[in-house]
Amino acid sequence: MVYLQYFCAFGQCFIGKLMYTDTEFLSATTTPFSYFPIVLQLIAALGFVGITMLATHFLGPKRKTSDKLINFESGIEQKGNARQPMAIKYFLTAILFVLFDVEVIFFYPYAVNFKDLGWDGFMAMLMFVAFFLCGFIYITKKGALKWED
Amino acid sequence: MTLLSIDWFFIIEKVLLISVVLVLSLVVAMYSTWGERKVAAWIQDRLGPNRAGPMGLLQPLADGGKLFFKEEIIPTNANKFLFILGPSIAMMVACMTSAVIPWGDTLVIAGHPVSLQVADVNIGVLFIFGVVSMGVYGIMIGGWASNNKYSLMASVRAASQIISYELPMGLALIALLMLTGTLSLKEIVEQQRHGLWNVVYQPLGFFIFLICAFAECNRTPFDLPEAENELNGGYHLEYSSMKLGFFLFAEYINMFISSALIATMYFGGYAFPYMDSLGLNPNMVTILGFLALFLKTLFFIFFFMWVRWTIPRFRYDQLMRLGWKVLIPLALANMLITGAVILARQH
Amino acid sequence: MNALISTALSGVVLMFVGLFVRNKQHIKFFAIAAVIIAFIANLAQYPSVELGGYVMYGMIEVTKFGVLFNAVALGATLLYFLLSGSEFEKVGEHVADYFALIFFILAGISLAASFSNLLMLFLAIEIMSIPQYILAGADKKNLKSNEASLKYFLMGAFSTGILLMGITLIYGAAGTFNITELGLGAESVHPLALCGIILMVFALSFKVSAVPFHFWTPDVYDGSPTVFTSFMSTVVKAGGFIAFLRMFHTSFAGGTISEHWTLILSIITAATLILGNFSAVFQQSVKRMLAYSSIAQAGFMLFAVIAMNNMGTQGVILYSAAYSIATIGVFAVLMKLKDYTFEGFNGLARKQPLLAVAVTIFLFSLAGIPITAGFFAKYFVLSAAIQHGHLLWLVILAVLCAAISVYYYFRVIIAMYFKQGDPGVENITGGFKAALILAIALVLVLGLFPNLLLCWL
Amino acid sequence: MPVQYYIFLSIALFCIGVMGVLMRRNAIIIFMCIELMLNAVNLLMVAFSKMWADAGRVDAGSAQLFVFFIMVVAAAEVAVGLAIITMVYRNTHSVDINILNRLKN
Amino acid sequence: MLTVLLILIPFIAGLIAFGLKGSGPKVLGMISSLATVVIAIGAWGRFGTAPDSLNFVANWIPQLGSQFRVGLDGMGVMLCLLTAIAFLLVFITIYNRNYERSNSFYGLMLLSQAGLMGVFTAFDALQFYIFWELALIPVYFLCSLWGGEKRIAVTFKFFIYTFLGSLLMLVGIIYLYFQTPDHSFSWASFTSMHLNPEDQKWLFWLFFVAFAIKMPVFPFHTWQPDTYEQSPTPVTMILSGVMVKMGLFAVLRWLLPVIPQGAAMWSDVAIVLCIIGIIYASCIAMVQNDLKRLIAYSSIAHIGLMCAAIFANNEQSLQGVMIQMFNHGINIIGLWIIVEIIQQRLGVKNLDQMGGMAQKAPRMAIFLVIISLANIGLPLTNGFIGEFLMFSGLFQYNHWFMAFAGLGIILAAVYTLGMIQKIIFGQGNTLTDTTTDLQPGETLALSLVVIMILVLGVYPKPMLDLVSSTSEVVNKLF
Repeated sequence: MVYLQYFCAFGQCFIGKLMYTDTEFLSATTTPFSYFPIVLQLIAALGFVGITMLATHFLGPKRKTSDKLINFESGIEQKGNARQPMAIKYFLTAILFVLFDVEVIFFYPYAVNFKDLGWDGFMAMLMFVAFFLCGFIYITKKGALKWED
Repeated sequence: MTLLSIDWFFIIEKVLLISVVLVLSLVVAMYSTWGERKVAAWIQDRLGPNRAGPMGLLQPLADGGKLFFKEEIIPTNANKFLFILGPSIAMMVACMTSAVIPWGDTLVIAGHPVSLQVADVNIGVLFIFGVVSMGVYGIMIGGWASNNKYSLMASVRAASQIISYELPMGLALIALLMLTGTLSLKEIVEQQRHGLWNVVYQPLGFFIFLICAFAECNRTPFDLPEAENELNGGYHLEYSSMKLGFFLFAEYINMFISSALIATMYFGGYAFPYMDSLGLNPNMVTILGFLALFLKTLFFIFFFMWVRWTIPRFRYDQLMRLGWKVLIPLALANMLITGAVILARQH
Repeated sequence: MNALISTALSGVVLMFVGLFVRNKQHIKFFAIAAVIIAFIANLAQYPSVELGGYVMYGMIEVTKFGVLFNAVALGATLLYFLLSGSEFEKVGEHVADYFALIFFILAGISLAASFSNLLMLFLAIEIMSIPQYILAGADKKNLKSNEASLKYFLMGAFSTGILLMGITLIYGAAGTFNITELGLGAESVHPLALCGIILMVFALSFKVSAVPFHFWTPDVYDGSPTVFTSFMSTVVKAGGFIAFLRMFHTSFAGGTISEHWTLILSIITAATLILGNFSAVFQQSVKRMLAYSSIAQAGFMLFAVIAMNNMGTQGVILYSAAYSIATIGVFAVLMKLKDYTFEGFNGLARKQPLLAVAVTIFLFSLAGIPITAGFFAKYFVLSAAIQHGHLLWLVILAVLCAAISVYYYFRVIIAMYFKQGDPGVENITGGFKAALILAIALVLVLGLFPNLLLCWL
Repeated sequence: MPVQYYIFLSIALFCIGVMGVLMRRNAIIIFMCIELMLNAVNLLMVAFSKMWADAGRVDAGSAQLFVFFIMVVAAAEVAVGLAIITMVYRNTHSVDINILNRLKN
Repeated sequence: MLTVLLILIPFIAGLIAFGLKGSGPKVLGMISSLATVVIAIGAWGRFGTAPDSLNFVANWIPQLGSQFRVGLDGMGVMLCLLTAIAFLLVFITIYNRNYERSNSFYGLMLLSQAGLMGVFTAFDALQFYIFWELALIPVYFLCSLWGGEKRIAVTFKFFIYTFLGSLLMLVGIIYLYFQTPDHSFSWASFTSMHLNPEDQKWLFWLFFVAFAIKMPVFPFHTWQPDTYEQSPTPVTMILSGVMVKMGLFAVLRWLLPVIPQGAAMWSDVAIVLCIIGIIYASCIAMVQNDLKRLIAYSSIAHIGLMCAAIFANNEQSLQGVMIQMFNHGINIIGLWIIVEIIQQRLGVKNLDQMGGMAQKAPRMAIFLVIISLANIGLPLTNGFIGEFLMFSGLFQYNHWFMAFAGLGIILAAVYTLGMIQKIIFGQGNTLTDTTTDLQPGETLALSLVVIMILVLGVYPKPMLDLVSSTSEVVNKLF
């Protein structure tokens, strides 16, 4: 029942708001509408990319031969599928990135509020960095970052 | 008739601005190729392009036109959809980054204030981060879709490299954020306008950021993904026509945007010394500010090229070691020292 | 709180120990020492909470109950290390990492025992779960282990998503994450919260493998390396229950709506009991039987959650202790055998009388036969349900299921004592025997004097 | 924008995620669907945070904090999950969960 | 303290026995059982002079309000005595046997004795439950380890039956516990609380099913013949001589006084079940060829009668039941001793293969006849007085019930005499010709049985005095 109400409200708001995009919303930096220009730019970029892609598709000549459509392997005959498992190192790097990157995420709100938090916050962050370093040293020692072998 | 209450002026203004920015990016990118060759020639003591137009100035146009009219080849083994998606994403991302960079202060045209920033969002830095990290998808998808061993290898390398250098980049930025206390690029510039440039406070941070910017743009000495002597041209090996063009363009646009970003964040952006004490018309100041930013950006683009023709390419393990074992600890230390110093000065 | 800190730090320390210490025996000793330290640190906190818990930043509430449960979990882990610590080496190379992961799980458990904020609940459950995904797949070359790991991961992550949606919807309705302020058992509940609660109950049921959210359990327990199954199906499961219990007793109790939750949960309980027990009957492998039996035992522990009374709280502590010790013991012996089927136990009583006696006593405890800890465990949870007043049908059902459980537990005893055979048994060390005797003693002592544990509450 | 929009969007995303988990057979896609669920939750959480902040609750920021934790945990899950999927792929050369039925008796 | 000793001695002896070798366990068992007999007799003496000294209370689980509370009333003394004597008789009978792993055998026997003693002395419901279970487990192992061919399945069935029953009882106990005003498990609290009749209605069944399985009463009896048949005979002696009394005892101690209205409501149903059991078991016994099964069925019939008498709810019948518990225990043990002897001599259980034993083993034949007659309840044997009291109690309750139950007596006479005839009279065959007569140990055991039969048959007063106080209490509370 409540959802039905929500649905109606949704419908009303949808019609109302989208039609009525006011300058007030558009110029303020704190509302979702401050992203509106970004949407415009996205549309522009999409349009540019799409049109160019289409244009080149029709502009270029088309003389397809089977040899031409084979993957280039320095002139020797193609062997097997390219999509083989890669060295696990790359994968490990990716995973480590994910892990460390989210730790970096935590620095952002801290950095923005850093002056208000003062030394207490700094100490907490120091602890956090210590854990960060623990992980970092651990993976280093484990040889996760060794590419030489 | 609610439609009429839309602020058409605002929209037109933004559309114009966006078009200008995009065209500017493209033109700068195009002429970067020319610049690159000229700089290379200059460094290597040769002439560089000089046939098309005066000083070869029409060379980029010729190159662009050629790309448009080249045959479009999609290998049979490739995944067609992804094959097209890859360069598209790369280009899209390159075009999106410029949205939050403040190209200048506010112009006043016919009583309307016109900001020279497409969108002043309060999380500008995060936006750039978010969009830039999308770039790796373009490369990865492109490399994967080609179904070519070299391409795949290159794209995996590129992905690894880009994400690896994103960490120190983020950490370096955090030190900057501690200083500025805001994520809005506009405010960062405004702060520098009234004080010293951030590079003074953050030399190490700037240095780390710069190195990471090189890596993010796959520029030499970190251009492993397209190391032609190892990988026959890298992730865009199978590409031709404008799809190849997109990859190349994207790289140059990225270089441009990176330079602009470095200038904005560390070198005062559109601010230039004494800009508020010259006593000029505000619009004039704004235009001068834009020019200042443009000059700074051009300098960094030049710097990119200068480095390219000066420093040899890293080996992959050296690259990764530099990223993980040198830059990350350095950036962390930079962050902590910055924090401690700021707090100490506060009291 | 001490337990949380000490286990988390121990985990980190053990990771590094693995880097610098090559001898696997030494790593084991490190782990044992660490768990003892954590145990003592945890108990050291007891005097400060004896007169009432204290709250930290509205996130964690340290209570006597939490401290006691941590003591049980840490004690059971200690026993587990003593009994099965040397089995870690057989799984793979990274022994120290396995130990470290177990310590992280323990940190999650101690968080689960003392959260007072939904954020901490979420973190507790995740900290408990994620290391388990890794442990389940620790035997990297074994396809069964791989599958267990993948299945566990996908299911676990899925249930996490559901849990989070539940939490979010509840937050949307209540505006707070503090479990004491949610008041989900009140006279009327916001419709958003209704959906949230149901999602949450489902997700938590998932984590404690209650029917019908149990389907991952047998496969995962069967596929995982046995030494980790032993831990996962005991201490960790108890940790899940403690989270469930805290959530239910603090937020869902009191008020007319709470009866509906009780009803939902009692249906889940009934299903868990019936399915767990009946499926266990048909298993051929003891390991798999124990997996199903853990589902069945979960049914009993759910009583403590439903009942929402003091008896239930005591019951879940006792049940955790009894169930953990007994199951860890059975698994420890199982790991010494070559053949995990029932036939593998044939004639064990002749060949290794001590092992046979130990298994018998542990199984008695699991079946709930007096003078073993399991009896009082069952006693308390059944009492809790009877005290609740409206659950007598469930109690009778539980009793019938307990009788069924005797069937499959006794199959092992029958195999050991009454059948002829020559079971392949690995070398039994004196230390193992001593630990086994310790476990037997614990089971019997708790079976005679449950108040030794409960007097702390 | 009213919070209902966000509720509907999130629920829709969440349901897409759930259906994906239940219907797809490729481990990676299931995994992506799970991430979709988590992101739906994140979105909703932030929306609710805003809602309660507008309603005058001073502690509404805690929901945004929650989102951070969800992200972190999701990252941890990604790390573990991808590792597991890779491991399975290396052993079976497939990530189809249907062929993983060895444990069923 | 005497009461505690009754439990402790067999318990400790049992534990020690596991560690002994050779004939050690045998001797230990003998000593321990003799000691328990002496203590039981001592307790009897004390009961006359200072009954309170038999009670012992110690704190156990204060949180639950459960105490270690043992004590003896008349019925308790009598049953403890029966238990002690039964084990003594068993140990005497099997003294010459050599069991494989005899240490375990004796250990388990003694442990089961400890459990039984605990059941009969418990005055705390939780403790009662625990001993109830504990008495069962050693028996389970005894049957499964030393029993007949089908022992594993059969004893398993037996175990699950009784375990299920006792779990139901546990539910009942917990429920009652919450009803007691002082949250205590003590017998006094249980009997003094006021339960509403609605609750009593279903609580009765929780308890009755548990006890009925143990006794066993139709239709819960199906485990019994199989188990008796498959168990090693010494264990069967304990099962049928003492363990089934646990059920009767429990009804008298924990059902009637605690749930009086429930019992009153359902007593007709219970009695009807019992009578069906009597007639059904007797009929099967008549056509039974297997000696052990025959006696098993006869036991069902007898227990059925006792159970029916309990629910007849008057003092006479209660008194009758109580002394019959003792007497039936003695008689049936006597019978089983003879069965054990026959089985050991002949190696078969089929009655058709027997005959003419009177010539070969005259002493045994005499014993058999006396015990059988006692079992039927002939005057001047101990069986008579109990049966007489029960029948008169049942008669007071309802004529028809008495009439049907009386049918059981007649049928009992038929199959018992038939059995005697088949065993000791008629033509001997090659198998029976090899039989030898009783050995000294066996003679001693049987003599003890027969002496008790005769003495109690002629002079039952001490027994009646012993149980009268208890039956009064039960009747009053009922």
